Amino acid sequence: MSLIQRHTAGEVSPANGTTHEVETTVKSNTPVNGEYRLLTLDAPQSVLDCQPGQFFHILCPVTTTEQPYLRRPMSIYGYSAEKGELQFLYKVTGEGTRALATLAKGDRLNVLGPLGVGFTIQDDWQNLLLLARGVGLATLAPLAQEAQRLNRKLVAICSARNADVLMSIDHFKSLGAEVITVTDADGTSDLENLRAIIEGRIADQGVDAMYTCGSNRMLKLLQEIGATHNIPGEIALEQQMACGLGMCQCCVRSFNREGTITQERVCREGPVFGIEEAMAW
Amino acid sequence: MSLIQRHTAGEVSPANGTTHEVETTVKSNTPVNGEYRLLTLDAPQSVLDCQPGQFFHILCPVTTTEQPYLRRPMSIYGYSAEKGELQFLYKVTGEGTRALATLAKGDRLNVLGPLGVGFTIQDDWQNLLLLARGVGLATLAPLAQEAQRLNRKLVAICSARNADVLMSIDHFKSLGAEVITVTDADGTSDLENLRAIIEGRIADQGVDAMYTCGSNRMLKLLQEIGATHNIPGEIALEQQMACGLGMCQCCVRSFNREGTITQERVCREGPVFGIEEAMAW
Amino acid sequence: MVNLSTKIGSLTLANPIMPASGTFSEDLSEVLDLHQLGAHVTKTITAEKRGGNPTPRVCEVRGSMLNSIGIPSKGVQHFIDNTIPFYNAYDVPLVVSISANSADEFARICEQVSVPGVAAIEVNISCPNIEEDGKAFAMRPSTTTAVMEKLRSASDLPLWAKLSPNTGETIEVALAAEEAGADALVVANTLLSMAIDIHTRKPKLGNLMGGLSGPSLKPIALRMAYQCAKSVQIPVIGCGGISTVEDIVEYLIAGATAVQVGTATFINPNIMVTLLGQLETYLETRNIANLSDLVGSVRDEDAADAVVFMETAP
Amino acid sequence: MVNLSTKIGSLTLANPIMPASGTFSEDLSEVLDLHQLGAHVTKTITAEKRGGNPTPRVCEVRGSMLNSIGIPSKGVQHFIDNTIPFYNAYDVPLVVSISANSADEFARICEQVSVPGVAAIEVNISCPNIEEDGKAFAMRPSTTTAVMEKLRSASDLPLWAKLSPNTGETIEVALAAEEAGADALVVANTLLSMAIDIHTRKPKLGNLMGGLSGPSLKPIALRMAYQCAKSVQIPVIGCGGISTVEDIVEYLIAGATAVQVGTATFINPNIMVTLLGQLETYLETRNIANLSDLVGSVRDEDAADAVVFMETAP
Ligand SMILES: Cc1cc2nc3c(=O)[nH]c(=O)nc-3n(C[C@H](O)[C@H](O)[C@H](O)COP(=O)(O)OP(=O)(O)OC[C@H]3O[C@@H](n4cnc5c(N)ncnc54)[C@H](O)[C@@H]3O)c2cc1C
Ligand SMILES: Cc1cc2nc3c(=O)[nH]c(=O)nc-3n(C[C@H](O)[C@H](O)[C@H](O)COP(=O)(O)OP(=O)(O)OC[C@H]3O[C@@H](n4cnc5c(N)ncnc54)[C@H](O)[C@@H]3O)c2cc1C
Ligand SMILES: Cc1cc2nc3c(=O)[nH]c(=O)nc-3n(C[C@H](O)[C@H](O)[C@H](O)COP(=O)(O)O)c2cc1C
Ligand SMILES: Cc1cc2nc3c(=O)[nH]c(=O)nc-3n(C[C@H](O)[C@H](O)[C@H](O)COP(=O)(O)O)c2cc1C
Ligand code: FES
Ligand code: FES
Repeated sequence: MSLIQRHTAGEVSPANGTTHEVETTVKSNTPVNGEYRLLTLDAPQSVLDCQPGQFFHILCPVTTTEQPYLRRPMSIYGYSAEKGELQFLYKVTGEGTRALATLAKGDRLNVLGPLGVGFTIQDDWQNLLLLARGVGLATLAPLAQEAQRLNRKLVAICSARNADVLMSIDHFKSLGAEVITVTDADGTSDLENLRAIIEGRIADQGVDAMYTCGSNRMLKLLQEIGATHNIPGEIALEQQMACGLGMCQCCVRSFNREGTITQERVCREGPVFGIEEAMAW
Repeated sequence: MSLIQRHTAGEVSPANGTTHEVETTVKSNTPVNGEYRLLTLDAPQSVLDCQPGQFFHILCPVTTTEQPYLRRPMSIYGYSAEKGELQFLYKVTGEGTRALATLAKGDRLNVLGPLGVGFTIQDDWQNLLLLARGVGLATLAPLAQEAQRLNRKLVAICSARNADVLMSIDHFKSLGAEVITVTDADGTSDLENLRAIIEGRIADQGVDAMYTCGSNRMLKLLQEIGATHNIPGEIALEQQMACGLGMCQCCVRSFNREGTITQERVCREGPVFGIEEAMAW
Repeated sequence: MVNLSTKIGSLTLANPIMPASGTFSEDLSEVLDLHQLGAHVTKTITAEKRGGNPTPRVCEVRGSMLNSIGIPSKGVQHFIDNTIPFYNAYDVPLVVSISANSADEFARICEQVSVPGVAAIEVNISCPNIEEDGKAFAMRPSTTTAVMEKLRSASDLPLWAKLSPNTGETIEVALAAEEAGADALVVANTLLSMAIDIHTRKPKLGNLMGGLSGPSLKPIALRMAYQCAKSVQIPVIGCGGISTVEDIVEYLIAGATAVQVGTATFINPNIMVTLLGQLETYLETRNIANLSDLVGSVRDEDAADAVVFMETAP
Repeated sequence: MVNLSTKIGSLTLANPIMPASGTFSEDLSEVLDLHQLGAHVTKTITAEKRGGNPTPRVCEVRGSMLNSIGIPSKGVQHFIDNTIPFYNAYDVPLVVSISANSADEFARICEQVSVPGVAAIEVNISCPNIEEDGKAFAMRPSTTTAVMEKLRSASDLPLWAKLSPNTGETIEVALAAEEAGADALVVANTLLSMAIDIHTRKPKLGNLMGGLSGPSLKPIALRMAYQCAKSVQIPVIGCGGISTVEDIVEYLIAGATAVQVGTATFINPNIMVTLLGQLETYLETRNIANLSDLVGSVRDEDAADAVVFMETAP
């Protein structure tokens, strides 16, 4: 039985008709550490009615050396209708993100969004737990903002290779989240320690819902813990995308829905799915 | 009989092995009028041993809106080994030149050259006449520099739609050339007036050689005058180019060489050819 | 006011711009006003439910993309119950794309989708013919004839045959389709291609190979559209790499009476409507009163007899 | 120190990078040290003198180019007297590309260029066969067999058959060439394409259509190189759209034992030497001792049986 009531393919209407292809202006595009950059855009109101977990599909610039063609999906890291601002936290990996990294204040950037179905925070979920590593922080960060708005308790377990590349700790703290950091360097990021930390939270404060992003290891861990303690959870998934809108059917993943394997589009039925239905890959 | 001794396909060795693909740096790139821009590059010595009439093959930048692929041929407008400087005067027409127009001081630009066979000034040619219109000025301008260096007399007949788009008058004057301007607006640029001006020069001061560029009309005019008065002349021609080096054979034009029609590569045997052998198109 | 309407046989479209099959769905209505399109062309469906190909199903190549989606399909009944009613809310001709692995199956689904609310059927004959050697119907004139004849007897609706750029016999296949009763040709589908991830040494597509679409395909599909327009009497609908109004004008001049826009919609979801506005402006500023004045206006007199021998271009 | 040498049948090349026919000539020695290339491949010549096609002979398309040069040729004697001696000053294998309009003429010129100083003959069978229906020899297995058999008996030198991407029968043609005695396959030539100037409404090429080369061709030619390497035992030389070291590695992984670089040399005349340096660094940093360790190392196990059915990719 599905623990969380989710949209099914038939009744999806993501972004409530608020998806737009718009031109934005770069406010800043600054390195966060050696690998990650934070991009802040001046964006029109039409695209700022966002949900945590939704994403934008970004048309990266073309330069003499970098010529990305398809758009690149990026989770919303921050959004503020008041400030007219949209933020992305991205890792420079290939052609598209290298091109993004060349953007300077005042440059224009075409973005499409907000897209997809974001995270759920049900009314009776008071104690939230999120488990993030690497770029997953970008996806999970707005959940802290929403938790604060809804007056819920949030503990963020942030994992990284070492302390230098731990990101967004202050961001989470400023949004009232409790932060637990674990790193490979300290030997605190292994699965068994994570399990112990989470089990401890469940025993002490209680956990009503768990959120994570990306990794197979974390998915399996939270699936096990969730099944044992009957705690629902959600995961944001990634897949290669072309259209981002649900048209091309390239971004499917398999889900186990009450014993049947179905294929759902990450861009449309997702990117956020129930932890119990997601399948390790 | 060919009036000027020219290279034939077999014995060509243009640029004396001085052709290089080099990175240059933009010094300035300023509008000359509504249509033309002057690009000044900081260029290495290796490519500054130029002849008037030679050209460079330019790798235009790629931007989000302009994505030229092939190089673009551009006549050398100015070159100075002392200043380490190379100049191009170009008309913004299509994708490549629009991309060139985006270059700003400090940007890098890859150029290949110098290429092709330039103009000849034989030892006994004292009185030179050049007839230029539009972008032809870019090609013919360095001839004035060379004439000054060799201490020859040069009259430059500059033609344009109207006085606003007449270019390089001061440039020619500063190089000691006498300048005659004709414009469509004044009704002075028609062929018959040009013929009268040139015939007048021949009668008064004498003309030892005539140079022009590009247009069919001017080619025919100078062919007629040259044949009548037995005055040699040269013309710089254009053709679509891919390699610019003589490899692809795409840039051929037909020439009438002693009664036989031959095809020569504009990039390699040209771009400068004898006026008497060039064929109207 | 220019007249943008265009005729595809018995069908009149308000304008020549429509989506390409597989690059369009109901979902685009979130971004774009679907009323403005010349036609709605649906993703190819098959009779049976199908899962589609393994992921990754797309990858990027220099300035274009490859896909190998594999026609996942909810089956024809789901389509009739859900998709047709959705589009019938719009006053725009609905074109249904179908496919099958054998000529008989193909005819069957053709009959099944010949229902009210469908204006034309696009037959995607670029899929493998499993009764023969696995090559797509559209690879050869003989298999094209065979399948098109069965399709023709299965439906009275206009049939648009979608050709494949993988064939070496474009003109022969086009003539075969016309002869067997196609009402229009859609030129063309994607071109079989490959990309390998040099780090993992695995093919970038789960299915190993996939179809090239986007700007790289344009000069090839344009050549095919031109060859077809010169060879057949039925209308040709140009498709392949269109992303600017100049691209559309080029196809029209080459002889296409309408065009389909595919991959460009992935890059700019609004592009079909943007292009429509630009096309109108283009015609207006050049005092071209009717779109049809542009169609087939290519000035190829000089070179006309070279065409026959230009099977290859060394 | 990595071992960059590669074997094409009986011929060993110092490295796998050579120019593509028609994109290279003596003139490049002005810019580049020709000693550094794995082989020298000359522009296709024909027996008789030929003028070539009308201008414009090239045009640009999005990110690539079309050409229709048309094999202007000074004739075989001029070639033997001038071109062969020029290249013989270099200690680099010379590969001579030839063509003809009939199988017998083809065999004749093949014999004529089988002279000392020539290491291999590349047979450009992508040219029209005027004795048949004007389609290029390489369009069909039957015509490929016919011409290759005649060529085989005309020379003892290694014969490299250059395939065309215009065929719908890549694998069949490759097998026919191998069967008839080809020593290697060069995959591939340019793909028939078109571009129209929308202002003049004239085709952008004097010859109406021409061949696509450059990055747009890469995914197509790579797919063909892969298909050929899987199907034949003789070496495959990859050609089409190579402009980066990653492109070369991709072709090698797909199964090519060497590569030809064409259009990229027009963009960066130094590129072949640049790529050679980058390839060496690539192998070094990955501890790959021999180039041959890369060749054919594609990890296609998962999908291997999909290949057969992937004649098209809808
Ligand atoms: C819903 C969603 C949200 C994402 N949010 C973020 C984010 O907030 N911050 C961040 O740094 N990254 C995020 N990613 C991953 C990001 O999309 C890729 O890192 C990016 O596309 C890489 O592009 P590239 O050109 O730099 O790399 P390349 O490796 O050169 O990309 C080649 C192709 O693969 C695709 N691709 C590569 N990696 C991924 C991936 N992980 N998921 C999907 N497609 C991929 C690219 O889009 C492109 O089409 C997200 C992905 C998805 C699906
Ligand atoms: C030897 C030579 C010297 C030249 N010198 C100058 C100069 O000093 N200043 C100047 O403004 N222009 C000069 N030109 C013309 C210049 O090369 C073209 O204007 C330019 O290539 C146009 O490129 P584009 O992308 O802006 O235009 P587009 O029209 O978009 O170009 C499309 C294609 O056509 C080619 N092309 C277009 N016009 C010409 C042309 N007239 N000759 C050859 N190829 C062309 C381009 O190179 C490109 O490949 C010269 C041309 C040649 C052959
Ligand atoms: C993701 C994707 C899916 C496609 N699916 C189909 C399909 O189901 N049926 C079909 O006939 N063509 C399909 N095509 C091909 C397109 O309809 C079109 O012929 C091709 O993409 C070329 O046009 P373009 O370059 O404008 O995209 C698909 C193309 C893409 C990119
Ligand atoms: C201008 C030009 C001329 C060519 N001439 C020939 C030729 O004479 N013979 C031949 O077999 N291929 C010829 N080709 C094809 C190339 O050898 C090569 O197969 C093709 O360009 C694909 O490689 P590329 O994308 O690296 O250019 C020519 C290509 C170009 C661009
Ligand atoms: S990316 Fe096209 S359906 Fe998801
Ligand atoms: S441009 Fe290649 S030969 Fe002249």
